[in-house]
Amino acid sequence: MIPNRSTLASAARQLRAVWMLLLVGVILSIASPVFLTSGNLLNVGLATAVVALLAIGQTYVIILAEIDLSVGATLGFSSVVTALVLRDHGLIPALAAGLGVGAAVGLVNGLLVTRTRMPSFIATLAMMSILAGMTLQLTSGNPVAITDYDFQGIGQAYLAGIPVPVWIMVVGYGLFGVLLGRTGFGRFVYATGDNQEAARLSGIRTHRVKILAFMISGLLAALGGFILTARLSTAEPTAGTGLELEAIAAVIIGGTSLAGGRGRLIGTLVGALVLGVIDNGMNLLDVSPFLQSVVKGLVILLAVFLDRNVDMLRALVTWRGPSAPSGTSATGGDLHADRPDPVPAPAPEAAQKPAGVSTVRPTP
Amino acid sequence: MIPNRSTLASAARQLRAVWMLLLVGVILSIASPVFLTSGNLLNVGLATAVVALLAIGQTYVIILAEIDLSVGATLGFSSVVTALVLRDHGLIPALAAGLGVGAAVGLVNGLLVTRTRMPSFIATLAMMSILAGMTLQLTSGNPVAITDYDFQGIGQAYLAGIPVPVWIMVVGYGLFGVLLGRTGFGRFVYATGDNQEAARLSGIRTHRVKILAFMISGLLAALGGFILTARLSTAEPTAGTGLELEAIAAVIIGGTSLAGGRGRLIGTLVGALVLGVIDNGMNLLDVSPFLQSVVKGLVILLAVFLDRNVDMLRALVTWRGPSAPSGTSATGGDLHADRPDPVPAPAPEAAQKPAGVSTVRPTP
Amino acid sequence: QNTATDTSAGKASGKKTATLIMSTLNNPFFVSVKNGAEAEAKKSGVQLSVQNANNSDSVALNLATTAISKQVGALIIDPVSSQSATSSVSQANNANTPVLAFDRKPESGKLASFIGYDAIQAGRNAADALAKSLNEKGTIVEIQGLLGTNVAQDRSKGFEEQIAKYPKIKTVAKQAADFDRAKALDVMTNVLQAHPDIDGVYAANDEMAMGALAALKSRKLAGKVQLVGNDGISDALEAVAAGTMYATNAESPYALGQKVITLTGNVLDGKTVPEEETLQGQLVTKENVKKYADYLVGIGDSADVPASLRR
Amino acid sequence: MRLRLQDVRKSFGENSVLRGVTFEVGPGEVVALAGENGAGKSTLTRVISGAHRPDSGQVLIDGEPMTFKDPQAAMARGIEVIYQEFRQNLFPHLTVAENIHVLDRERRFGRLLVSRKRMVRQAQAVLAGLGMDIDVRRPVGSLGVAEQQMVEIAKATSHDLGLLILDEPTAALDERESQQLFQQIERLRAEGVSIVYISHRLDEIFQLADRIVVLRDGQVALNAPTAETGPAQVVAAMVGNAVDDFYPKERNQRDDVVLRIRGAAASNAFHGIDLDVRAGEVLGIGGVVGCGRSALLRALFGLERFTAGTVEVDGRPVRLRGIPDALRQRIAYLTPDRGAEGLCAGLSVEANISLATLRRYTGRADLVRRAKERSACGDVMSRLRVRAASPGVPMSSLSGGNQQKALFAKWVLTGPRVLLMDEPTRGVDVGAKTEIYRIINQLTADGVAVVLVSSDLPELVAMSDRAIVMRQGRVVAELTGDRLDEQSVLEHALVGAA
Ligand SMILES: Nc1ncnc2c1ncn2[C@@H]1O[C@H](COP(=O)(O)OP(=O)(O)OP(=O)(O)O)[C@@H](O)[C@H]1O
Ligand SMILES: Nc1ncnc2c1ncn2[C@@H]1O[C@H](COP(=O)(O)OP(=O)(O)OP(=O)(O)O)[C@@H](O)[C@H]1O
Ligand SMILES: [Mg+2]
Ligand SMILES: [Mg+2]
Repeated sequence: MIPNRSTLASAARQLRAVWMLLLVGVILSIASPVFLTSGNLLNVGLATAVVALLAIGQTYVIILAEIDLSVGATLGFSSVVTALVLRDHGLIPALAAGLGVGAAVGLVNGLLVTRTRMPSFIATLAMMSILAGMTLQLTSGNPVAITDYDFQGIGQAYLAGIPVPVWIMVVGYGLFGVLLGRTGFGRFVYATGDNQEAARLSGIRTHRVKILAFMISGLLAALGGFILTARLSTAEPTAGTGLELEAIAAVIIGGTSLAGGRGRLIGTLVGALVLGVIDNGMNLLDVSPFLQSVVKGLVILLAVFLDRNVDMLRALVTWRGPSAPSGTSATGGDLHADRPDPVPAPAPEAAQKPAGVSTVRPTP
Repeated sequence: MIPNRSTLASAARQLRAVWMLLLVGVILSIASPVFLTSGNLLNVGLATAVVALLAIGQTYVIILAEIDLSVGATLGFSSVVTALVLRDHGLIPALAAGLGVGAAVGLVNGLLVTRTRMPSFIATLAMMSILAGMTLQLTSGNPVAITDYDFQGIGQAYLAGIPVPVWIMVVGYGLFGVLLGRTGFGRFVYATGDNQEAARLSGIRTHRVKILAFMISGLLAALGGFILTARLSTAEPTAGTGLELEAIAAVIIGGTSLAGGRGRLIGTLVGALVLGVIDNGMNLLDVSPFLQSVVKGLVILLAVFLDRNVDMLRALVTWRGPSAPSGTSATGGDLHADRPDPVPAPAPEAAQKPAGVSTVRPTP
Repeated sequence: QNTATDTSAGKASGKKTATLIMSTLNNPFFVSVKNGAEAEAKKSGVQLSVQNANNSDSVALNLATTAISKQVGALIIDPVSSQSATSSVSQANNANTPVLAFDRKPESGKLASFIGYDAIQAGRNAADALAKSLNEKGTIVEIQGLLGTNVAQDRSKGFEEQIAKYPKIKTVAKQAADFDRAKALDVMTNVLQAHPDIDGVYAANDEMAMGALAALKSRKLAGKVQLVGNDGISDALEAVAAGTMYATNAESPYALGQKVITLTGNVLDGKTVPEEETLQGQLVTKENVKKYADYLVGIGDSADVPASLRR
Repeated sequence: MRLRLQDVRKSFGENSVLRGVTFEVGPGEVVALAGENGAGKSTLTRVISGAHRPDSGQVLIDGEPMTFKDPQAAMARGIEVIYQEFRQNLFPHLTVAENIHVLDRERRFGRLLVSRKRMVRQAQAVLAGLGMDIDVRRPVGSLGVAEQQMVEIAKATSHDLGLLILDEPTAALDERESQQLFQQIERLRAEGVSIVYISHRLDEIFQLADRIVVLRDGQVALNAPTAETGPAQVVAAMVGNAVDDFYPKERNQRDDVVLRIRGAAASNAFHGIDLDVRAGEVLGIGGVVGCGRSALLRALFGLERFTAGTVEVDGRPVRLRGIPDALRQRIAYLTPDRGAEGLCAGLSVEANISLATLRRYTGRADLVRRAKERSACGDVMSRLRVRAASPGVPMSSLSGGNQQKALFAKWVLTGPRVLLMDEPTRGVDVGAKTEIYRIINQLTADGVAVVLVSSDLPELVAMSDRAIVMRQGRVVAELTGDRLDEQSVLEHALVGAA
């Protein structure tokens, strides 16, 4: 689905997060009889939908070697705007306003990052603070109730036995997966994230690509806000707080590199599901609430660690295996001059180790 | 003081955050008669001390092109450990335990980042989650009261009319400023952050440098915890939450680049003071609490924007100035091949603008 | 049916299970609720699972959904906000899972029972107490909780409505400190700089009151400036006893937790329970602090009583 | 296509890089552009491609003034550029096919979605045309440097072209691939494509170009048909005065063996290497891309593992498990990849030079004794003629040649016994090259054993006392004296290779 990997390697990469998901899944289905029931799995989907949607935009942004810390606050802000417009003007204007706000926030983020060359970390962090304040100001800190039946349906209705938010998530991943993996725009996203200067010299309008990616992130935050608001039947001014970190974690667990240029949307979905399944499983197993964040942290570490290790294994296989054309490849360090986090070359790592078995054996 | 800048350019760089501080300071001293009183300035110092200490370690880590999101949680965890040991075993063991915990957390972060090559963003994010859970688990969520008079002095006593936390902050900045700017270790930090591979090939044990930097970060989080705990006379399990973002903001406002290799500790101090002064000013002026986060976000944006703009100006001055060797320098893009965020080369920026005045004038 | 003391029977029937979803556990008040609930659950043989929504409406909803599909005997919610809790309640209603709520009442839905302290009333009580301590005149500072949360909004609302009834009392500053002790310390320190001669402080919870107290202490104003808080946490009781704090509107979280589980036990046993029970906070001042402490010890909550008041 | 530059000027701040450049390239003409480092060649390239806007002057295409706003507009007109730091123009994580078709110009007229199959097929066809056989589905980052360069060339030549600019394309190529590239250039020339060819290698220039243009300080110093000029004239135009000795090689060889390697092997990079390098000797290593010579150097510096064999330094067996081990044996290594492995671009020149020896200048409490550091750096900088405004300016402000000399200085300061050099003059202009050769002479005079890997055959032959040739990980020849010439190195390197 994504063009930047040879099929075998790409399968391996894709599988990694899936393995983690399967591992957690198998453990949970043994530990709890409820886990594998269809009802519970739908719960996981429902609980994951909002973070998963945020993580779509975040994937685009992170492949571009940027980050968007404002998505949680954007969600909160656009939710409140949606609810206020819904109350006074009806459904369609409300949806338009919500999406408009999301896109506008993304546009501002994108302009800040491209035009003023602020690091996106700080630009979107400041934006998060600004939006949180504006949300409170707009509502005086009070939630805005949602009574519109149709709107509630976005969060609460079922279609063919499956909750609408899950449908939205699936469609979102399908659509944006195709956009990222199959279209010219998607290609530009990878190229710009991989090597912005080269992309520019190849004629890609890299600023525009970045701005669009931030707008996608804002739009999907707004969409996530619809779902959350509809599920809760109320727009809470503090909704979304902290969700940016969940979304980023999902993206990274899904195998996307913070250094940019690499990643797949399907991985992000699996990453979001890993997080959702952990939460669900700990609740099912009644893990002490204090320990839950410990377990979650450990699972994240494990997931990313495995990801890196499979990388190493894969690298070894690629270097040694018969599939690699001999005499053509060189060390990772040589080739990724523009990348702080190259495909691993095992040797330099090993060389750094303070103590090691001598590899220069005396000749017999 | 720092080797990687010509003195003039470095003065300019240093001044930038200072300008921002002066700007905010002047506005506030006009708006509030209280602002410039010595008592109030000491309050600012007192309120800034903890974030400023966290920001020291963060500066080291960020110059190394890494990030430490766990400092807030480390502060909370080590505070609680300190308080528990203090209750049962007295002052010295408590201080030792607190610092030990901080250093140990830093060690684990450092090992995760160097040995498993996880991105520090996700490794320290997971660590944050783990530590938050452990803190709650350790205390069952209850604060631990501090009755030790000597320990309280760390936060509440005065020395020569100046609060002890302010002294600690000043001494901390002096000591770690010298370590970063004047010692071999400091030089290694800059070199490793600038180009890890080049540093490694020059014989620098870059992994060790990184691990030490994370340990410094952990140690200073513990020290910040002492101050916070002593000021409140209690160790709160949730103390420190969110402080990591404040500390990172201080570092970036202070002119340190997230891309690594560049930055000064004095800038970080000024950055922390900018944040402290904003908070203080908004309290003095009784700004609506809803709007405070909006104002703070805007000031952060402004500070970083100015920083970048002075950068552009400085770039122009440097290229034009007689101090620049003519015909010898090359483009930023060429030279920062290993850096996603190079010293700005103005020209490509301009070329990217979609519409602009044509600079290709027809010949007369 | 008489399984109130027979744990195993209750478990086997699958009926005496309950899930308690706390809005947060990052706060001693709620930790104490949990402690009270767990203690009572052990006593009454309810198999209780406690979850933490971490102040997030969506997490709370997800937790409720999971609990309902686990088919717990009863769902107990401590809503993150009264509005957002309605979804959880209606889900439980649809699944015929009895649902109890406490502390904040969900706006709609069918509850087996609700108990709680009245947050608006808490604000009012505190206003009255502060007014009384100031002889109904003077300048005061209000320190608000985490903006956008229900309690912060309600307590602030109650306080402001009530304090307005005292025309000679003037609020000179209103700042938020997020229910956080450290933040309250810095905010209060700053506010004192601008207004060094205030007469009273209202903090929306005792955590912030303790932060404010630390700021007052460093200006040697402790005991001179009247301080009123909410909740009645251990540190606050100690401060009240020491005379550095005027009063706290104590709402024993431990008792709340116990009460909730008692009701839950009754619901699980099929007994009828009151539809709504509003607990009143108790204004604790120097006069009655010892009595209140004794009461807490009496219900098994010595953890919330400072050592100095324990006997 | 006819390209005409009319009084093109461009400055960056006060630094005027192009100061009125005028020349013309006719259809089917190959114009070589030469000049010292920093003369403005690459800047000119960027002006033509639309990546930079000239301050004044015009770029005329077929007589029509062009006002390209960005590279895309130039590409639409059939202007393609292979930039100097070519790897900066590739996307290491994208596949070869995607790199070649990153813009996929046909897409916008056809379907919305990209057709991967078609893309792969086209890419294969393009590469086959270049005589290359690589799996186009591999990420470019996994290819060798030379293959990457060929991909870059394929990317540029896969469309209808009017003008092709190549900025030092052979810096990363070996002889064989260079010849392949030259064939392509001949083909394009025959098709009427105009070509601007930038190189520091005079032999290439004379082999390829119809006309030679020399840039000096942003102005045209020479513009003459190849037939009417000679290397001496070109060099004189470049540096402003005549250079009589490109390769001032001095013989300093002594008898004592400093580095002795026996039966060395490293996984599948090289095997059974036996080598002796004497004090004061320059041992050259020739071979084609992937022959294992770089890997050998890296292994000797502890960057890669030996899987068999012994290494002795000054007669003592040593274990090289990491860089610290190598440094302890006073082995120095000048990396071929200056940007990625050599420079700390943001640090001062001084800090870069003292980086490997910093411990000598630190005193109590690890404090750096700046005066001591400065005098040591000053010494070596003047010895090696590193030109910088001051030792405190950032490394990034130096020209490429001076950066390279500064990296030399870093290793000279360590007082090496063995100096391993991989492509020490890549991308360095003639003047700086000569200075680098003088540095090598200075070192051998001090008894340092030098191992020189270079793809620049004239350099390899002229600077080595003795050369070995490697092929597929083995030493296939040792050449000394009269037998050491370009022809024999080439033959041994290529014979038997695919
Ligand atoms: N760590 C490694 N593991 C496995 N194979 C390797 C490793 N390093 C290098 N090789 C292989 O060894 C061979 C020799 O590579 P080397 O870089 O030494 O070539 P080279 O002749 O110096 O080429 P160039 O002139 O391009 O630098 C290549 O086929 C390469 O793929
Ligand atoms: N974007 C830029 N900003 C400022 N100065 C620049 C920029 N690009 C190039 N320069 C300066 O222009 C001059 C010419 O550089 P250019 O890269 O054109 O040289 P060159 O002739 O290609 O040299 P080389 O042979 O080393 O590639 C140098 O002094 C360089 O520092
Ligand atoms: Mg050039
Ligand atoms: Mg090589």
